[in-house]
Amino acid sequence: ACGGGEEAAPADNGTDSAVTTPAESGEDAAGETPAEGADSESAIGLTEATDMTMNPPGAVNRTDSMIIGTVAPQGVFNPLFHQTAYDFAIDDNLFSSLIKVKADGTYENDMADKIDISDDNKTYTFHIRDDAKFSDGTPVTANDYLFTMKLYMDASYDGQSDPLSWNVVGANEYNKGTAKDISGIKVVDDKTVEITVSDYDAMTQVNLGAVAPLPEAYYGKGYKQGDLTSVKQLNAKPVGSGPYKLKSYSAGQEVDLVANEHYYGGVAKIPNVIFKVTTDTTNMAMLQSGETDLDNVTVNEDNVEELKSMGFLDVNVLKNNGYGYVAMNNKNPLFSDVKVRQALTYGLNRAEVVEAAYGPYAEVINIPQSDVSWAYTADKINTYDYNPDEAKKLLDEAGWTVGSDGIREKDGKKFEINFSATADNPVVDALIPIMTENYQELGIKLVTETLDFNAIMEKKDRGDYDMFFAAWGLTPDPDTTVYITDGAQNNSGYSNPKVDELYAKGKKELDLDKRKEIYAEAYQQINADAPEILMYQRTNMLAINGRLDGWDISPYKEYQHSLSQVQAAQ
Amino acid sequence: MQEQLKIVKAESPWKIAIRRFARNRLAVIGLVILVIMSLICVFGPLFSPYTINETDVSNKNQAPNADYWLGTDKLGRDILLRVMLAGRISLTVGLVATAISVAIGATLGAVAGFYRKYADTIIMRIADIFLALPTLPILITLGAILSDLKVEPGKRIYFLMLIIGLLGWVSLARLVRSQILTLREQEFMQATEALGLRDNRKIFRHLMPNTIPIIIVSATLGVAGAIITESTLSFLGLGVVPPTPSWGNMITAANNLIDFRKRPWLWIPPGLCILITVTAINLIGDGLRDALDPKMKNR
Amino acid sequence: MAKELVEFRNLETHFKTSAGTVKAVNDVSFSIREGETLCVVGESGCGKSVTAMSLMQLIESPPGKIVGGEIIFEGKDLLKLNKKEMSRLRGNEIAMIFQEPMSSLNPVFTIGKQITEPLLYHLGMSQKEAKARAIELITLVGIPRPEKIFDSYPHELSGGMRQRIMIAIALSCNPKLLIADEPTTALDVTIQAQILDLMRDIKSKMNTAIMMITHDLGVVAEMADFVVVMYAGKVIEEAPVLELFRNPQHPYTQGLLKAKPVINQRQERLYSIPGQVPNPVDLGDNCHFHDRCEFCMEICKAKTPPLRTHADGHKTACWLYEEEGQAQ
Amino acid sequence: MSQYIIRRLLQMIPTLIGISIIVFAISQMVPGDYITASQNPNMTAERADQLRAIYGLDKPPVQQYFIWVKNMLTGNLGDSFQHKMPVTEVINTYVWNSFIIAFVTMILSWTIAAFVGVFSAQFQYSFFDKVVTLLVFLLMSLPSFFIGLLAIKYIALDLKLFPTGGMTTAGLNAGGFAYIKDVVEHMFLPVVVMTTLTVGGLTRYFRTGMLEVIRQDYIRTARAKGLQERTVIFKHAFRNALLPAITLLGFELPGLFGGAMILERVFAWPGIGQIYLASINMRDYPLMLGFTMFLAVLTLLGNLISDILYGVADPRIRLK
Amino acid sequence: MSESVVQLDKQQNGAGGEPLIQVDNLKKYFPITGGVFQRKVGDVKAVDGVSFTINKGESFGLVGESGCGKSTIGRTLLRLNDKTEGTVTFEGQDLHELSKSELRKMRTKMQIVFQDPFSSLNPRIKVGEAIGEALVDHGLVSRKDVKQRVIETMKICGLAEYHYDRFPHEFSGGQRQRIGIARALIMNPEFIVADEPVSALDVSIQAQIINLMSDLQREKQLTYLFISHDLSVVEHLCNRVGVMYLGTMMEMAPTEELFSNPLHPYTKALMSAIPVPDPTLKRERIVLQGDIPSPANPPSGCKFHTRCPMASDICKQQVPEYRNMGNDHFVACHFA
Ligand SMILES: Nc1ncnc2c1ncn2[C@@H]1O[C@H](COP(=O)(O)OP(=O)(O)OP(=O)(O)O)[C@@H](O)[C@H]1O
Ligand SMILES: Nc1ncnc2c1ncn2[C@@H]1O[C@H](COP(=O)(O)OP(=O)(O)OP(=O)(O)O)[C@@H](O)[C@H]1O
Ligand SMILES: [Mg+2]
Ligand SMILES: [Mg+2]
Repeated sequence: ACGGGEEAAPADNGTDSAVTTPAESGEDAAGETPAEGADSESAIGLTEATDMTMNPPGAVNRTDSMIIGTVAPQGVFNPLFHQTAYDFAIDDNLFSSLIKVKADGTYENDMADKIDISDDNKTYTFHIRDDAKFSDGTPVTANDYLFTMKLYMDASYDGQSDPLSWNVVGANEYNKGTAKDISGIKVVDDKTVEITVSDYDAMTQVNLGAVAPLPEAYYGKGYKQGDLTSVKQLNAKPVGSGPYKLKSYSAGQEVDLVANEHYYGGVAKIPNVIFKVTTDTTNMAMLQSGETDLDNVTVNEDNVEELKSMGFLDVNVLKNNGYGYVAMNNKNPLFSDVKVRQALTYGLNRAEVVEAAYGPYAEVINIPQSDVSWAYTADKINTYDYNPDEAKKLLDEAGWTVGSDGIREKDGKKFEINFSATADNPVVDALIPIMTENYQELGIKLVTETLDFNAIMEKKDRGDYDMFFAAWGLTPDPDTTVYITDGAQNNSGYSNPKVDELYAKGKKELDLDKRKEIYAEAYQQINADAPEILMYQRTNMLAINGRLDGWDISPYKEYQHSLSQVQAAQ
Repeated sequence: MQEQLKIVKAESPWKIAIRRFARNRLAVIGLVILVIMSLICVFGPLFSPYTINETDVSNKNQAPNADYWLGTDKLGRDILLRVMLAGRISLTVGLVATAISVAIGATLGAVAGFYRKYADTIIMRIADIFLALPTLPILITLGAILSDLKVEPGKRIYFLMLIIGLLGWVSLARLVRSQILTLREQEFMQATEALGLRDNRKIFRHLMPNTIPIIIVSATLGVAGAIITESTLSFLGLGVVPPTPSWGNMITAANNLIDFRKRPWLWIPPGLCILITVTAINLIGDGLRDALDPKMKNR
Repeated sequence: MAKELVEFRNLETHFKTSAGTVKAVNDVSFSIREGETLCVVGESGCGKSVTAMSLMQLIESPPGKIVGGEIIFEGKDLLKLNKKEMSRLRGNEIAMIFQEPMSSLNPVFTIGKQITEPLLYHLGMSQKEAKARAIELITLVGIPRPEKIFDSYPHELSGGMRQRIMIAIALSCNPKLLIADEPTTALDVTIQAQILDLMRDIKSKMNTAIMMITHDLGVVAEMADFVVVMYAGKVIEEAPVLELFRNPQHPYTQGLLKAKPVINQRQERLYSIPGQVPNPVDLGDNCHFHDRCEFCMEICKAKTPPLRTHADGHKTACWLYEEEGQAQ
Repeated sequence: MSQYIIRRLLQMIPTLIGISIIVFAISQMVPGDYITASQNPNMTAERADQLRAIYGLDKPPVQQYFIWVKNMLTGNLGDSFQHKMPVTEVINTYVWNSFIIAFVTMILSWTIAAFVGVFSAQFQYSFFDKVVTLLVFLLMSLPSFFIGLLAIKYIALDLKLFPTGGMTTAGLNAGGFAYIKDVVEHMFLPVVVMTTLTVGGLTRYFRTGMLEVIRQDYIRTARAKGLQERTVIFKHAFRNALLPAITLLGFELPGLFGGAMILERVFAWPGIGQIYLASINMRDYPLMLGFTMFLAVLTLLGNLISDILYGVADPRIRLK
Repeated sequence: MSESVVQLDKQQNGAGGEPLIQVDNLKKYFPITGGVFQRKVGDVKAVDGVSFTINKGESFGLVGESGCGKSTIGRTLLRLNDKTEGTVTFEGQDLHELSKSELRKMRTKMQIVFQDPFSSLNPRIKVGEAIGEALVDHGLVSRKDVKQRVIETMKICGLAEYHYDRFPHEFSGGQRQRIGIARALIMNPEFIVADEPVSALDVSIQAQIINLMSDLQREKQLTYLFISHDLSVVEHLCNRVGVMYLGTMMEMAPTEELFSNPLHPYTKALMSAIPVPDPTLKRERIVLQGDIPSPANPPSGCKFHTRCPMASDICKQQVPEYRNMGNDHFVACHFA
């Protein structure tokens, strides 16, 4: 979990789970809110443009193109290697894969028109559409898929994915160089490929299907097993099968795309798309002047109001796919007692922190899942509303008694917590003073510090911390290693065999309804154990010029997935 | 008056400088401003009805009014109180850090310029290294180390001052050195050699006073720089910890166009405080320079 | 008699110091005629340089200030000229050789550059002409290897060489008035003689007037047409050179002439005027020389003696030659 | 002199070795590495180890250091982890964008500072001097991004005189003069802001330098030559006041190529500053170390140049 | 104030006997540089093989053409410059071999009065301090007594107490020169290099200073190297005089001997050029012909031959031997 901003960390080609974020500056600045904060429901969602006459002429006249404001891409235009969400958004339009995400977080077929899964769930046969072509006009073949998988399995592959974890048969041998081919991938014919895995889970189909085939004829020219240099050299000159192709790229400035006339999904309605680099200081101004048609803007009441007042913008406030939390080191004797953890959750006025930091644009959460996910549940979930009395009671029960100086102590040890957080973050700004005060009331001394994000993460990895604040990004699938014993992302040392069991089961289960139940139970367990103090789920804001229609946007399906369907009014 | 020599009490050059300084109206004004600012920052909060951890979201972002003279911030905290508390930090950091870098920079620069050869080579190469080192990674590392050593956050401010001081000496050292390089070739330095004066007297009494003007400029710029640098360092665990305010982080908190436009009370007070401090220090500096400048007697 | 070129009328130049006002030049009047060499002599610190600097209007202000009087140059009061008019005169019509040659040359420019500057500026010469002329000037003042010196920096020259460079600069534009503040102190006698010849030469060819400040009575004797003796900011005696040497009237002048060691007349001790120059701050209204004067009278302590003509062209400010003094 | 230069160039070798060791050591001590910093979700420990092996991060630090140095000597700074391309290419892509504004800024700010500083000195304590002083301090009292915001608000948004950010107009397919014009327009704001920020301090240095000089005897001589006040001040006095300026000029060399981290971000200028910052935050060591060494070399050269220039500006200085 | 100087018995200021300073074949070349990289293109041979001895209690006069290297000798003698070649022995010790701290101790014994009084004063240090600081720095006088000492010395040198707190730029040229003299005298040195110490002084003060110098010499066995252009002063003060031309010693003799019987043509020319303070008297002057040669490229043979009225072929080819003509009269001329 985490990484340079939730936006900055791309979910691994559509799969996988959570991303911890140094809830960083991208999301900062709290809003001015009416004290009631009651209208939170109305704050989230789409507000349509009210007065298209105010649309600046620059934007109105731009009928055959749209300009998208973005944080600077790094120019890695290859789905194997891209690192940032901004490259990712562009690559999504340059390359297409066998399946794609839907607005509700589930997947549908894209370049594959059929997927066969064997009964043991270990063999997957993808049937590639007949009309699937690369932008140079050559057809996409099963061989290209195989070639792409070889690149993934190559020993020098250093991209974001962990292809060996897909358990493709023969992948390890290829990786080690002991085999020239991946035995588990069989090219049945030009358009059919069959993949065998040694072990499966709910994500296997997504992992394999989200691969975007690269044309072997183009990328394979200089490739030798064990050395991807020649492939990387083509990062700036991509050839893919997406709705657009790259026209030009000038680093740090803009990326120009032009419609791919060979796109199997139909030629994009707006032929030119320009990704233009903006920053949080300039993005609103550029939307206003019509220099951009679409941009992400930090959510807060000032900004929302400002954008709405422009009249010609559709303002989408979408739930962010992630949540903020205060981690407690469960291995630390201070927090090993569940009563203490619960007490600390009860004893913190989370609502006030969230209100101060985000106003109506974030909500307190009690399970580690987005409320728009299919896996979400509110059933039998304790909301831990602020209750200092309850907290004190729990602490007393846990044996922490108030000492002469007002600080609780147990076995001669004072209750003192070292708390680390990243700075320049609206939540931290509000959290630290409120938390200090709240815990003081409980008789707990909080020692706070602000640190570089990586420094906190290193403390986390060493287990040398009491408490820190961070955020997780979520992927569409609820599977995660955050709460399983010794999970890759289990920061806190939390361990509950029941939870382990449930996650293992959920991962293997392919039936959605059954999975729902499994995860609901897991969330109830976690909720009761309070391994961390869950804080909030915030929102993102996307402002789009009202002249553009045809979007299909949700927290799971980002704007870039519907670019080719969008059309300009008139 | 022939016989009896009047024994005039020897007045040290500093005393004379102070006397002249006192006659420099602007310099005195600068000093008075600085003292008043410090007093307000030290004692002002004692009279404030609010406390530092007190947040009151229902009162957030209020414009200056009878209850909150300078308005409130986005957590509903009293800006006036925060500005005063911030002053304690920022003034100390600005002054101490600058004092450190000036002391190191001026001394090393003078020594390098005076001795040249090995001393120059060694000091200037160290300076080169200091200049060439990337500060950010170092600061991140130091922040992490302090955190690992569990240095109390309140005490990190001392490290902070030291660090800002240590990072700032190089340019002054080179500036001073360049001046010393010409000064040392002048005949009055041959005269000191002929008199067999000790090196430290040559350096500190003869050469340094001639570099005072540049030191003063550097110091004035340094104070402002240190105050603002502090705010960036707290991000790395080196500076102050929120909710403790500093002028720098109060301004940085208002880093968007809307705050800038709609809520000037968030940034004008701390900005103004820095401005006043810097101006006061410059007035003092100018006064000091004039006091030490033989040709500026009667201004 | 030739026309008056410069006339100082009641010039007063003061310096403000922490101790008080130094009246460095205190009511000084005298004049220089065209083509005449006027020597100013006097006690060190009596205001000779300041008088000259006042004429050039190069008194550093603050702390110095010309507080009164007029300096008439060719009928115009220099003190009333604006900056531009004054700078057109300087270097061109009035040139000055400063007393301290080392600090008066800009350390970062080559000698050549500093000599050619006025040539380029006032005479509108081309770079090449100016260089040729500069080299000529350097040779003229008796410095060897003029081409090399042209490219040298001041610190590479000996004291005497720098002084000669200053002389070369001053002579470069053939000024109407040359102010020479101790121009030959750092020069050996052969070169001094050469320079003095040079000055005399220019004087006769161009009818240049020279105001020469010097301590060397030999030089005075050789060069001067007219001598002004100053003491503590005031002119105390002025006379044609022969008259002055033959018949010095003021006791100070007499003392000066006595103090000079003369070659081949070795004495055990040199004569020196006893006592000290008075503190220039808040000088009283009296004869400033009174406490060193062997003829001091009551009136000397009480009243300033007027500068009055006693013989042909010979003025003295001393009560000894006044009726009031005689009376005592 | 040439001997001095050669010796100084030779001295650069140990200095650079020292810098490389320290910088490398720091990179080892900074918490986290590229693997942890990129925070790949669900990265297994095995995958992390694989990546570390690919990047050579698993080797002992000393060995890593020597590999790095060895490559560097052959002109190979390695591949950027983030950009997946050679570091030299990354630098080359962005550094010129930074250079162009830094260069224009330098020219502007030095010219302005020289004039303003000189006039402030000449008319010390005049109204002009006081206004300039106050203005300089005003600019010093606000962080740079703030000045940037101010410029965007008033010049770009309200007056609409210049574009708010970026380096070119999106989708502009112009070449030649139109392109240059477009870039110049986009440059305007960042250059103005950077100039206002640098000009203040410089002005102070020029002012003090001049104050020292204008009372010297040789200035009197220059006046006595009848030179115009302008010549006296700008030629005779100025040259003598140059030493601090030369020192500062030496610092400008790395500055020209170093990029301005904060302002590039504010103005969405595609410069190296942001890229460098990101390389630090992402622990992209090849890029971070490579660029640091690049700047280090420039720093050393800059200081060497200023040391040489001292002697040119003031012939009395003898460096040994 | 001159009364305060004690007059001792009028012992002839003769050579005391034992040598205090021995200069042997001293050379000092300054590099001439050219081009952008300031490469060395030659040497200015400012001092080119000069030898002489100064005895304790003696004053040795050094005269010669301006730029002939007198000040350079003075400075190199005191190791304010590095030498190029030769040795300088002071009280039996080679000054150029001393360590820094030894040299520093030695400094109290030898002082210099600089030719240019203004530039040898630090503009930011008040003259009172400038005069007294070395006393304090060497621990010769306690900090609180120093002011009194300084004021005494200033008075002896014709400065007044009120000058104590002034800065150098507030003085007239002559006053500055006196500051320089006071600064040297206050140290009570054994040896003083006086580089044109009285050139900027009016004759009365000049007389006062010279009297003071000879009094001190008698009183304290002070030794002087007296560099001056004013031959009458040299004649008055010095026991022996050396005449230099273009970096070399041309003639050296006891004062009376030299002035009554100058042997070298250059010396004769010098003598004839002395201006006489009598406007009625016009003396016959030996005018030196020819260009003044450059110390970077001195003429062959006798350096003076280009301007010598008596020069013949031998002078162009052969360097004249520096010979003792009896009476301690040394001269380097083929025709002496
Ligand atoms: N800047 C100044 N501030 C204060 N006093 C000054 C200043 N400049 C000169 N004086 C005083 O003015 C008086 C006259 O000085 P001036 O230089 O004219 O003397 P002078 O006659 O040229 O003497 P000398 O022959 O020694 O050069 C001196 O007493 C000197 O101390
Ligand atoms: N730093 C230097 N660099 C180059 N040449 C120098 C330097 N100092 C002195 N010289 C040269 O050395 C020669 C002797 O200089 P020096 O100052 O000893 O002469 P001097 O005999 O004292 O003359 P003066 O009587 O004019 O003072 C001169 O030709 C001068 O140009
Ligand atoms: Mg004078
Ligand atoms: Mg000399």
